[in-house]
Amino acid sequence: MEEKRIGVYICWCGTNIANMVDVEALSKEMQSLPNVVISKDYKYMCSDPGQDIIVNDIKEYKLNRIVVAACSPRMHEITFRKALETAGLNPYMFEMANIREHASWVHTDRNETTGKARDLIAAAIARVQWHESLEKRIAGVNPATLIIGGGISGISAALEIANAGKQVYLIEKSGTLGGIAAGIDLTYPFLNSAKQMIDHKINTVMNHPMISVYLNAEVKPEFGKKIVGLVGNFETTIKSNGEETKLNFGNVIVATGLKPFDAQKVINYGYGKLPNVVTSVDFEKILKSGVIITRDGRVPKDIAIIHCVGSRNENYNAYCSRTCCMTALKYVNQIKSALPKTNIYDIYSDMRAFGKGSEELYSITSRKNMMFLTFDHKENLPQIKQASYEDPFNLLIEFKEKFSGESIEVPADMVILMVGMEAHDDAKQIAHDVGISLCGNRFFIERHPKLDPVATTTDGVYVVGTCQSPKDIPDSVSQARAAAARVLASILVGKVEVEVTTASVNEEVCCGCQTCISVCPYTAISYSVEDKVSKVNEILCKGCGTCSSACPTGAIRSKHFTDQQILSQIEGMMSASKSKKNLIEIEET
Amino acid sequence: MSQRVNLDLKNELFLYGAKEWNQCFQCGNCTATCHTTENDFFFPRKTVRQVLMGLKKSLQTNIDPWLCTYCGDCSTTCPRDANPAEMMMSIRRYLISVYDWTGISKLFYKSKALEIAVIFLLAIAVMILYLFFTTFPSGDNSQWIGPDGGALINKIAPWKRIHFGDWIMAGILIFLIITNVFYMWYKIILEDKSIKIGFIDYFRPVSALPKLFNPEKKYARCDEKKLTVYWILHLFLALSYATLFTIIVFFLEWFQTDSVYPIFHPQRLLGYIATVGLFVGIIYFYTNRTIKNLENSKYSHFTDWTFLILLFLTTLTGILLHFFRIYGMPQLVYITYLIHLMVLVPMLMVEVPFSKWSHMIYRPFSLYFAHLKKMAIKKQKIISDEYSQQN
Amino acid sequence: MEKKENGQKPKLKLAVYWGAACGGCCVSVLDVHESLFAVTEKADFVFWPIALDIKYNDIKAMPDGYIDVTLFNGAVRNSENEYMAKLLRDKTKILVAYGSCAHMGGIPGLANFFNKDEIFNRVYLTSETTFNPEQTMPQTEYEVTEGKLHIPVFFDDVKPLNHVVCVDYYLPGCPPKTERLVEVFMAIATGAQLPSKNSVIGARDKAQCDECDRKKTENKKINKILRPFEIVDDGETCFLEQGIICMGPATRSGCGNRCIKGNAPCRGCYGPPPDITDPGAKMMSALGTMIDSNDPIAIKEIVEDIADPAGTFYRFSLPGSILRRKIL
Amino acid sequence: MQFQPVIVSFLCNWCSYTGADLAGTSRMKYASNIRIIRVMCSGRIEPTFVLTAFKEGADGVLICGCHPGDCHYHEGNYKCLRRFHLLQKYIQQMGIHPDRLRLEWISASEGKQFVELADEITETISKLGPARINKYMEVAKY
Repeated sequence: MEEKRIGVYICWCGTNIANMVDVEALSKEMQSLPNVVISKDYKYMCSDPGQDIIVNDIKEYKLNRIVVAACSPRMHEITFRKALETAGLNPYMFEMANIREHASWVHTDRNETTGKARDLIAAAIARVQWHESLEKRIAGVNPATLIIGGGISGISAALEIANAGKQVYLIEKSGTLGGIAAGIDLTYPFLNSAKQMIDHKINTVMNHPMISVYLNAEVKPEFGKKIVGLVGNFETTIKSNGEETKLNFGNVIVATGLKPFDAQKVINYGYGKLPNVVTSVDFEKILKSGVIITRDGRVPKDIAIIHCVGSRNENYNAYCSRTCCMTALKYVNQIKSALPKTNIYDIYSDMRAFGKGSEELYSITSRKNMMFLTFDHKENLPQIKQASYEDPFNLLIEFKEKFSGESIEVPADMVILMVGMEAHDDAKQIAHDVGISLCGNRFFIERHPKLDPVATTTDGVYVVGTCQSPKDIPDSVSQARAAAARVLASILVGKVEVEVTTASVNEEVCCGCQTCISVCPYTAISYSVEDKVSKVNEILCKGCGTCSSACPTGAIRSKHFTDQQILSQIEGMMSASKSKKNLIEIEET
Repeated sequence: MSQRVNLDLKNELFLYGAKEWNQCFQCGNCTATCHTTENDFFFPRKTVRQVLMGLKKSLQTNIDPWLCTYCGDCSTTCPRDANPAEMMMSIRRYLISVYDWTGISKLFYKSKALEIAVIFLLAIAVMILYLFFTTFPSGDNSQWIGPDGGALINKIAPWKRIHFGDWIMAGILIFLIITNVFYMWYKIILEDKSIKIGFIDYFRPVSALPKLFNPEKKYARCDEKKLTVYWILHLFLALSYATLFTIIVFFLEWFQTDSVYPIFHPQRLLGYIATVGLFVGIIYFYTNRTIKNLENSKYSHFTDWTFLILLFLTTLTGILLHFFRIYGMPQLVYITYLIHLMVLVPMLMVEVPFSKWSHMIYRPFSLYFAHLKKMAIKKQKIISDEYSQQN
Repeated sequence: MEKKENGQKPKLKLAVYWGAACGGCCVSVLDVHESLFAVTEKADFVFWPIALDIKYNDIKAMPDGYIDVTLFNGAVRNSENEYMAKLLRDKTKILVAYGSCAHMGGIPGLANFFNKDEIFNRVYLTSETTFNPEQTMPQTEYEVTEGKLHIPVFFDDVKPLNHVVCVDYYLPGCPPKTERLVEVFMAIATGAQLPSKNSVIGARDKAQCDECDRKKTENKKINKILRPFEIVDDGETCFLEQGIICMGPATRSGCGNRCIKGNAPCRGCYGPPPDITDPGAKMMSALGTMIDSNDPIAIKEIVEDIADPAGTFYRFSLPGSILRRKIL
Repeated sequence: MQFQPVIVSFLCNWCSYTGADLAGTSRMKYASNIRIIRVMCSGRIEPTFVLTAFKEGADGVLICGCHPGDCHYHEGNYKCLRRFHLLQKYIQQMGIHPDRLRLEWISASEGKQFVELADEITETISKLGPARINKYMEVAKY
């Protein structure tokens, strides 16, 4: 066992950490810990000069283990590992103490925070003692890509990849491509026909040599899980129109799209009971049919549009669906051009006109002869009633107008409910199948809300379009193409680093009790009868470590998260806070 | 009781001058900048909203437009150029037509032609009466000229006869005005079920009367410094107008004399000051409306012009008449007097009850009513507070 | 037998001592049967309370490191055990913690669920069979005509040997399998290469299952935890798969599956395989994974079937485990 | 100076640790008693860790994983759940108050929930007072 020489580096992160943590004092203090050769603090460790400090010290002081106390490892672990590599040290001889997200940013008392930071750093130092160098493993990337969902996002991504000459498997649950966008008549803000746009794309996809489309397709579960493998080498079996096909692919793009909010949930609006209350989805159909008439075949004299149906309301969905406002204005324009005499009442909460051409659309529409009314989207929503027989109109909407405070009634022959977007009911299942996670609103979580909105926490799986968050067509398309670019890039590189922190079996100790086998979600562990021991397939293993904690003999070690490492992390952590703690208890007793 | 929205109201208001009605997105900027806004009066925003939503009832019982001084700050600061100030002006025109139970004013506002036609008809009617009741100074001039060189105007058009006509006209006008004001009171006070005003309450604001009857004062609060000039001139004009009106309607005998008094005689002096007041006012407002330098003169409804023009002509003929008289030119006196009446009468008959002029009555009364309302609201507050304190 | 040639080689000096023990370990030493001759040929017993009459002072008189090998069995329960442990440590070259009690505390270690007072109270006052009207309690000092009597101090908790002295080797088992003892002894006697200090000898690194010839599959799903008497064991399926808690997977082999061959689940007297500090914790972890439910309530119910987890998973290892005693 | 408990918490990398990070990036504030140790999955957490934490002087131990069904590794959190109940029973037998060991689900988006949890737990354990387990456990090292 070679001598352990640890270098400790504490980051100020400008003032982010230094304000709440006495960085200098800590770096002095850490100097005294066992095996710590050098301990420094610096304004920005992640900056190039910061990394250079580490690189040089490794060379100068022959350091073989590095601890950096800075931000979250989810942020910069990779950065510093690279630094270690450049210095010729194995990247896994590194441990990070998160004293920003978990200390300086979340606490208010400087002493306490410093104390906590001390514990965390001490823990990291104690842990890094037991780190071992792990060798990178490289796997090839299968150039094919699986795209789940044949909506506008899926199609766009498919074409992007296929046009680059790479195979695409496009699977669609329904019988046709195009998704929601195909059901739209005109698109806002420029009122172009969606049909022209989509049909063309669909045809290209259907006839594209590099795209194989599977309609009415579903993925068949294997070992309870539908898509097995990992970035670069996934595999699955899909069932399309009865026949099964086995697919191998390197990347997955999830473009499962959205589900319109079920307006029946809002009782006030009587959708489903009152025939002339229609959702935006229904109205698109009416528009496509070419003639705007009520269910009872009359030309509507008054049309009311109600916004935020199922959106921005705790009882339904708290979030904003982003597209409804502009769609409503689109309707106003379409109705006005079809039936100039018809009165239009736009009952909204806030007009959200972001994005190119939208504000313009709003101001143009607001000049039209129509009425904007506001309602409180949180409580006492409008009440839609059947009008009495003598009334010349069909429906009556009663509510308290927010701006004027007047309680008013709006006559209408037809009411259009602008329903919001929801995640699919089987979103959770899909997430499970491809191994990604859902946010509170059951949309898929991207890797980073700002810096990485396309990738997910599972390498090789990308989310695009409305399954990630409510979006309009341009946003969906650009996200889809961004994903395509990412996929092509990974194909171009041709190889991926495979999870190194896998589990491994110490066959000297393994007694073959086979407890571990059924534990593994990736079927990476198998029992070899001749050796009478379990063996781990390191390609399939994703390193969750559940097996090693299930192993009663301690034969399975999950690399980089060994018992030894974690236990000493705990001990290190406590030993730092012990002294303080005892003192307190003495005071008490 | 919930009111039904109505898209047509704003289209109707279009005829009264409102244009950019659909621009407003209720940011409330106007209310923020408005100097007249008080706790219980959120205007112009509230009023604009009523128009947009077509809440006829609320609008007709709304008093706010009358409290607006048209300083124009709201329009200059409106982010959507919805021009609330002009909206308020239009609503005032609308309200004038609402308060006018005869419905004539509505017709006038809606059709230029009709108004002009009526004006001409009245003019002709006046001419006929005039020709019938007066005598043309024919033959020897000397018999038409008095000892001190002035034309014997009472020989041409005896003041008694004119005065008689005046009284008839005044009678009609006063009747119309009073009935309209009553209708206004009905709309603003009675139809507003939210407040209760006891008989005695009507006499409480007497203390505040001077304040009430000088709406002009409010201009002082506006940012636009020009407006101080504006309201001084407007006040001058208004007073001059009032003076001359009273003189000719009630003291014609004293005013229309054969003998020419020295220049500093109150009759002449008063006449001159008033005339100057009118003249300066007219010119000032005319130029304003043409060069549109002030917010409140940017937009002119044709009724604004008719009033100005008629007033101008009246004044002009008045002046000529005066000089022809004192310099003893009976024939010219005869003719100018005729023209003078032919302009004056239609002006009064059309403008006073049915159009622009009537704001001279409604403004003060609105302030009075507003004061009553405020008091009533305060009273209710006190009561409700006590109530809530009790339990 | 070729050892005979080097007759001049001095005989090993052998000592066996018992702390808090049942005596089974000593008996297991006696169980060497014939091979006793092979032993005595190479060694003299210099100290063995149950077999020879030798006084503590004789040991005291010995020079340090005089004894070659001491087999210390039993846990450390009182001052006398501790004193002797320290004394023997000084006098011995190779101190072997012999048997589960010395290794990890063993059965006596279960006393760590109580403290001295509770135990005395139970033993001298409240137990059903006690008749103690004067409520006499053991005293550490007692005056008699001959003089002052000293009785060892009873500690609050039981300690394994390595909590009071430095131990060279551990020879686990309750009792250790005699064959193992002989092997170890012979190894020492013949001066064969011994494993690194502080390690377990006389047992294999692999766990029980490796030797266990019951049928084991990956299908270790437990819907109900049973105790051996609750089912008829088919004698061939893995106990765990039958829902019986068997410490086998977390226990070194070397005993030759004594219990399992006797159709009783392993209780873990041989202690954990290398790299494991706490067999009980490991076994809990493993067993937890086997529970076949994702519903908290159902899981609770299944867990409730384990009447006494601590006693089950730490039957032989409580004092040597992470939480070495109950917090009172 | 009143008693400041030390609470060792094991967070899974994908949900809970990210959630805790979110709390940080959104500058929410909570009691500084939580000491976070990152593991890839709550399924990796074994009794040994928890017991060691107690032995080393932790006044409480918090385990956080993804919500049931959301586990990044599909089932790990269930494994954790099962072990947890067994462990709960054991530590109670060893005289440790059940409230000192907690298992909670925190998703990547639940920074706020994590903050509330941290404060709530700190309060609970402060009420319980110091665990003093390490006192009992001290033994001479030979």
